Amino acid sequence: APMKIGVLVPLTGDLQSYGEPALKATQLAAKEINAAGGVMGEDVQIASGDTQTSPQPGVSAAQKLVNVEGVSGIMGALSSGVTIPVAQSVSKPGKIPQISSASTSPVITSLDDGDFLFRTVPSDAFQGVALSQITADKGYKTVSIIYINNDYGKGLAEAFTTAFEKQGGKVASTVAYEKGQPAYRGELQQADKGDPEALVLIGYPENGQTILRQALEGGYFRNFVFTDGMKAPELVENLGAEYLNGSVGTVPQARDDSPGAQHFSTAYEEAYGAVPPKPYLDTAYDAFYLMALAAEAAGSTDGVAIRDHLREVANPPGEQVGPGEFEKAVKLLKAGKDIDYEGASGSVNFDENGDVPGTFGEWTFEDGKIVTKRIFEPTMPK
Amino acid sequence: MTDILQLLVYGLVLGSVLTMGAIGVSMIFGILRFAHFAHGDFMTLGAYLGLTFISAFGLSAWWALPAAMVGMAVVAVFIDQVLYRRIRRTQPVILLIASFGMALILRSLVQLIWGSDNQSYATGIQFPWRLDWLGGIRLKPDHLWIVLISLGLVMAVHLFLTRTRLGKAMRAMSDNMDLALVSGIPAERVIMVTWVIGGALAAAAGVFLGIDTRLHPVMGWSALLPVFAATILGGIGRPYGAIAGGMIIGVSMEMSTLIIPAAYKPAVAFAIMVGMLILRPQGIFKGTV
Amino acid sequence: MIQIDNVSKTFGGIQAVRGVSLEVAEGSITGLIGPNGAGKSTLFNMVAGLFPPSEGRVLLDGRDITGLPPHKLFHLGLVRTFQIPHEFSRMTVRENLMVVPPGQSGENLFNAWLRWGRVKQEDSAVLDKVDDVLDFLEITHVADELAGNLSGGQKKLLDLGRTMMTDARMVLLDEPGAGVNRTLLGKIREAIQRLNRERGYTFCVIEHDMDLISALCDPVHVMANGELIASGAMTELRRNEQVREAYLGGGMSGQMGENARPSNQGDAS
Amino acid sequence: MTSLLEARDLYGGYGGVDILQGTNLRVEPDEIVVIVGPNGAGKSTAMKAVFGLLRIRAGEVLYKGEPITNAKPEQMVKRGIAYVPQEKNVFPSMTVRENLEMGAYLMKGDLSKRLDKVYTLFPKLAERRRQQAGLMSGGERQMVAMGRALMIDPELLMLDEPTAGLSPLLIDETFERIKEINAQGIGVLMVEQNAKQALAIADRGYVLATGRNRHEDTGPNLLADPEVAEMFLGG
Amino acid sequence: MELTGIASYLVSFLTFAGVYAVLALGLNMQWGFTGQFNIGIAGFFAVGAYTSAILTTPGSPAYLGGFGLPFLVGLGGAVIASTIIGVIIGLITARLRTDYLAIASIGIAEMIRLFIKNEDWLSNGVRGIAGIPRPLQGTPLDTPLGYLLVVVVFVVGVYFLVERAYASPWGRVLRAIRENEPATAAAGKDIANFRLQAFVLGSAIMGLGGGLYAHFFGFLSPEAFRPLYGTFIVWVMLIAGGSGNNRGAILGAVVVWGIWSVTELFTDMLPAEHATQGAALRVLLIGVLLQVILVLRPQGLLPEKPPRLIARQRRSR
Ligand SMILES: Nc1ncnc2c1ncn2[C@@H]1O[C@H](COP(=O)(O)OP(=O)(O)OP(=O)(O)O)[C@@H](O)[C@H]1O
Ligand SMILES: Nc1ncnc2c1ncn2[C@@H]1O[C@H](COP(=O)(O)OP(=O)(O)OP(=O)(O)O)[C@@H](O)[C@H]1O
Ligand SMILES: [Mg+2]
Ligand SMILES: [Mg+2]
Repeated sequence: APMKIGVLVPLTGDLQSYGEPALKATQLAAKEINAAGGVMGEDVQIASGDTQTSPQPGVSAAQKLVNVEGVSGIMGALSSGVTIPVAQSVSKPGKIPQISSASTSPVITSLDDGDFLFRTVPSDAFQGVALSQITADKGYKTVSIIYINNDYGKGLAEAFTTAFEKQGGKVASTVAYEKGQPAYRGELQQADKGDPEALVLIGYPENGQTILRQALEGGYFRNFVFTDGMKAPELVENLGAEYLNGSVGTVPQARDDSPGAQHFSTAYEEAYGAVPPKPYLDTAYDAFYLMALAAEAAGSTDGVAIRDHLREVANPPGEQVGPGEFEKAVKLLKAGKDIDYEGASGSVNFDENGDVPGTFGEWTFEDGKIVTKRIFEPTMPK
Repeated sequence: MTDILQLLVYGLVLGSVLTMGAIGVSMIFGILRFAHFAHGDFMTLGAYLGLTFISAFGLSAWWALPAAMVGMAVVAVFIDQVLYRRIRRTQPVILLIASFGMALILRSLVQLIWGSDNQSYATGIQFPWRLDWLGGIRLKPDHLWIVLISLGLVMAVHLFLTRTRLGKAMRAMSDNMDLALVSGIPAERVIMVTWVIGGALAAAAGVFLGIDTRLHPVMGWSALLPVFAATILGGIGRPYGAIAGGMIIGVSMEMSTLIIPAAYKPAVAFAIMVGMLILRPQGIFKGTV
Repeated sequence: MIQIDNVSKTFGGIQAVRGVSLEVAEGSITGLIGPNGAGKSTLFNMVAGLFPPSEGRVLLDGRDITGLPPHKLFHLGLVRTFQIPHEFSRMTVRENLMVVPPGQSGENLFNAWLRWGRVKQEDSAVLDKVDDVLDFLEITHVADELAGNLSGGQKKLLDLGRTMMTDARMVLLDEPGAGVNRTLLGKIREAIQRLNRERGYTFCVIEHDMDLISALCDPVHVMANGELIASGAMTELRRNEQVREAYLGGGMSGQMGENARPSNQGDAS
Repeated sequence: MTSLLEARDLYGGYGGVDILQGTNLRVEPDEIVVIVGPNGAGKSTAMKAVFGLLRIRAGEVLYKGEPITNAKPEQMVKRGIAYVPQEKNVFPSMTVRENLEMGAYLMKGDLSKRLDKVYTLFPKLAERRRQQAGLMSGGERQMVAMGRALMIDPELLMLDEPTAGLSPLLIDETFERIKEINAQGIGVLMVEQNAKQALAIADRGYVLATGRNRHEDTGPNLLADPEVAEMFLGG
Repeated sequence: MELTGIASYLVSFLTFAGVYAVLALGLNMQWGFTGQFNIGIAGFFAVGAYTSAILTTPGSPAYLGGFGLPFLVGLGGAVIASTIIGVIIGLITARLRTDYLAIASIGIAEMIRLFIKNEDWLSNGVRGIAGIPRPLQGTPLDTPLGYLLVVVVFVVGVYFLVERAYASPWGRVLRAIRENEPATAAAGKDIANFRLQAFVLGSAIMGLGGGLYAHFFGFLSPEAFRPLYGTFIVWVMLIAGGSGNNRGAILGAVVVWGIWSVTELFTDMLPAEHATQGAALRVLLIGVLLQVILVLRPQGLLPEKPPRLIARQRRSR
């Protein structure tokens, strides 16, 4: 039977705007793999499931993918609040490998998942350090944090604070925000206390835009430091380029000069038009690719077999293969050689917890465009 | 002190938005006896209609406002005719659940038509005036307009309800629908007018919210619970109470961050509401008997 | 049995009852009449615990019951009907009556779960009683109807039926006759008399039908404008100028209404 | 001369079985017609059916010779028919005055004349014009209800138990008023349990039982009929 | 035991529906029987789920507990905790009228959710509690089917208790209260007491549902208890199924969750490029189907009918 991979992303609900590009990225991977002859000679198929950004329908959709669609592996989900219950009540008991492309919660590292849960995105613990680094590089000594009150926001805010204080910086105030509020001026007023030079805004554009607008209008802040969640072009469109110039942000990102990253962006552009500067596309692509490679290596679409071969194809040693090189990879595998996938998002080497280390990009707004300034590996300050 | 004044200003802006929603909820509850859960999505749709008028005809947001209000009034009447009218004679809770389904429908329509990303009416930021004579608080022209227009709309509704026969007929219907029929009150027309007002004000709330923040398919749904809180606070079925309710909820939500962690902000509206219900169950102004 | 001691009630600006004192003697059928809005129902509601009086006390068998809630009064043997029928709309007529009997062990959840047999048995006794009441009120044919679907008069009967479901000692009837067919009303009158005679129920009846009042009640109290203006046997009251003016109407005597239309007098009897 | 109102062979009910089983009613101009009968006979149902509040399944209703079967209540009011239901016949949270105004909703122009007329008929209402109707005593509500119906200056007044709960004085008065109203050329169709008094002022009466006409005669004749008296009027 | 794909999907589907059926039965007790308009189901649901999770997970320094206690103890704790919360809220809101109770209850539920979300010491806050054990661990029944059986046992048990309660004189008093409070009081019933009993019992059942949910999912975060999936869907189930009818509540849970899940199969037929629109279309379809049920069967699929008289058949008249 042809291999089927489930793609479990939010297509409705709060995070829907991340679901669509992630789904497209996996479709791109499938297209390329099939053009290269498919997995074990047959076209790999995608079955998509909508998590609605909530655990109950998320788990239900995952059940459907596994039991009705008969998928051999699941790519997803995006938010940790959905990824974890899916792992615990679907993947682990169903013995199906699951690779999340966006769940950055540190909880996942130590989760008892029977080794069926992987991710192609680094834990927030690392991004916090990266964030602190670029903040310090900008010369800010005192900043305030406003973060979205969920595991993502909280994890990053804590990791950042630890790192930034070690670096000699000062966090004037830390404010959690609830999503969906019509106004955030009270929060801003709180954050404004203690003369911060910049605002570290950890959140999503859905409400982040409101916060930005009200921060600017109210004269609370002019300088911002963002995380991956706020890397959204619509901010420029809606707020005006001049106000965002000079603000910086981090994002888990591969070195874009790497052949993998370049291949991905060209191929994506060809298929769907310009790559939206949103995070977690390349990670979704890689997750899908790895799943297919592992099946090819295992010579089977059985979940356990695929899981057992994931590290083999992802990690060194072995000959490096990258995006767009499926045919080559198959040949190598057929020849009994070991391979090491170097993905669009980086080297994607799974450790014993299924985590990947990572590199981060520093991005900034320049004349209404989001541009990547550099790609670096964060180092924890002493 | 300036802090407090500043937050008070913001609270009034938020309060205006909530008031626009709450008057509609209150009137619909008064006449049709159910909590209209699609009202938040009425606000959303109204805001997006405004967006369409802005981009299609190049109107400014303020001119799109009346257009959106008219559009939403039509939509509201349409929805009532195709759906609510058919189940009006059943229990109110059926209508409530139906309105909940309608909320889902509207939200997914907005998403299908306009997509799910953030949008806004105008690019750029409007910087506020600094009022030095008022402790240096900042006041944005948009905010001033929002509050003033809300006031105007509230006055209009007030005059309509107290001065016109149709307005009084609305109260009669909310009291005793059967007897209203028997008295020759054209019930269907009154209901239609209720939806016209409710829909138009919801659109105003949506457009105000859009001007003040951004457009998003769940923008209205998120504001629904505070709107209900405002309705309750003012006393169900009491449109004037809704004004006080809206302002109190708006101001206290904005001010709450002074004393409690911001993460608990949404609870403020509820806490006030629950406290209110326990101490004075009829609302500030006695709700209908 | 009941002693109303200088009771008053004000609603906002309206003084509905002003300093009324009266007594309902054990075993009597006491009437309470008076023009519309005189405060009769208000007085009843205070005795029955629907709301407390603004001033004054109510005693039952010498015990102060002022402000006790209705369910407690019920267990002291005090039951009432409502002027505007209060039926349980989406329950059948039969169920409406089955609710009433006190001390049903099935009203305790644990009995309902664990002692089903006993609950069943009790219910069947209740049912017998219900059937008797239904028969008596001539509404057996609608026993399985939802009470909300009854006609106006049927609802009044049902309300009355509820008071017959219990061993009350003191029954307050608020206009049992309004809207009830006169033939049936005659039977209700007999039932009241029988309950009074045979079971010793005490009644206090508000009613505007003078036929019923004069056939049934002694003594009768008259209220007007929130005050008690007269008390006594009906025959005396008919001669009381104040009562006639306030309530009975100018030329009335004997069978009500007939003097008002002398031309029809012959036909009516 | 055509009858003011004529209902022929009405069949209808509340969904399930027909409550009305071929009911016939007729009101001539200037007539007072009274319907009596046991509780649950279908009297109120017949009134509701005539007034368009209930679907008539078979049969027809004519008003001044024109068919009005199943017309909307609004139409009825416009044609000059006023109806006072048996239960829930006031707007509880509105004041007495507002209740009356609602009665005249379809009337254009100045209401004060009409209001005055009702106030003279029921002085108590003038006194209480600002009170909420829901807080009034049972009898007071009946007055409000009647007053509301009279606000349109009807040609046909349909009353469902107008004297239920009224004091004897007011019952007399009410019947007096009804006679007065009738004397002004308004036809009256009413359901009454105060059968003796009602039939006494009636031109004609119907006895209804289980949805069918059982007797029809002049008021005095029905009163005199021993069977009717025994079965329906309380002896 | 091996199950084919469809069968195991069905197993999981039914487990879901079963958990929701428990919630719907709890709501039926409050709304269907007594007329208490509780739209704060999510609050009791969450309290039950978290209590059971804290009691049964292995110890953690991050949050209160866990105590590593057995499954049944966890469920017992869930019931007790939600009972306690039910008593408190029931007493606070005792005097409130229907519509007011509704709004107060949703407010309280949101406050509970925010509390769970922000008080890390208790619930691990936004990070949630992971690794909640399934029952029957170490037995051959530690499978999805095994858990379905556990859920079914509880649904049947709750159904039995609730149905008995409904048919008993106790249930009769509740329905009387629903219809007319003053008259019920005049009939000697302590309405406040009965109302409280019904509210608390309903809350306890919801707490039980929460416990079953926690052990089914293995992971809890405050996100699961937002109003849409914590409260409204349960209302939709009860109303569509037939409020006042316990079988209706169960049927409603199955049908509505069915609609929620099965619509996905339809939109899957759209080409993959349109997946996003497909998802929105699906929500649209859910909304429309819901309206169709309401318009065609406003009393629900199984309308309330007065319970059969529990006593012997009355003599024929
Ligand atoms: N809740 C209330 N609020 C304000 N006024 C009230 C209230 N209840 C009764 N009243 C007023 O108190 C007065 C007495 O009312 P009550 O119902 O006791 O009269 P009644 O003697 O029973 O008259 P009827 O024979 O017409 O039933 C009336 O004028 C009524 O309007
Ligand atoms: N809304 C309703 N739904 C179903 N059945 C009803 C409804 N209203 C009345 N009925 C039934 O119709 C029959 C006739 O009722 P109707 O109200 O016409 O009686 P009525 O003659 O006016 O009696 P009464 O003198 O007691 O007012 C009764 O048996 C009653 O149960
Ligand atoms: Mg009275
Ligand atoms: Mg009748």
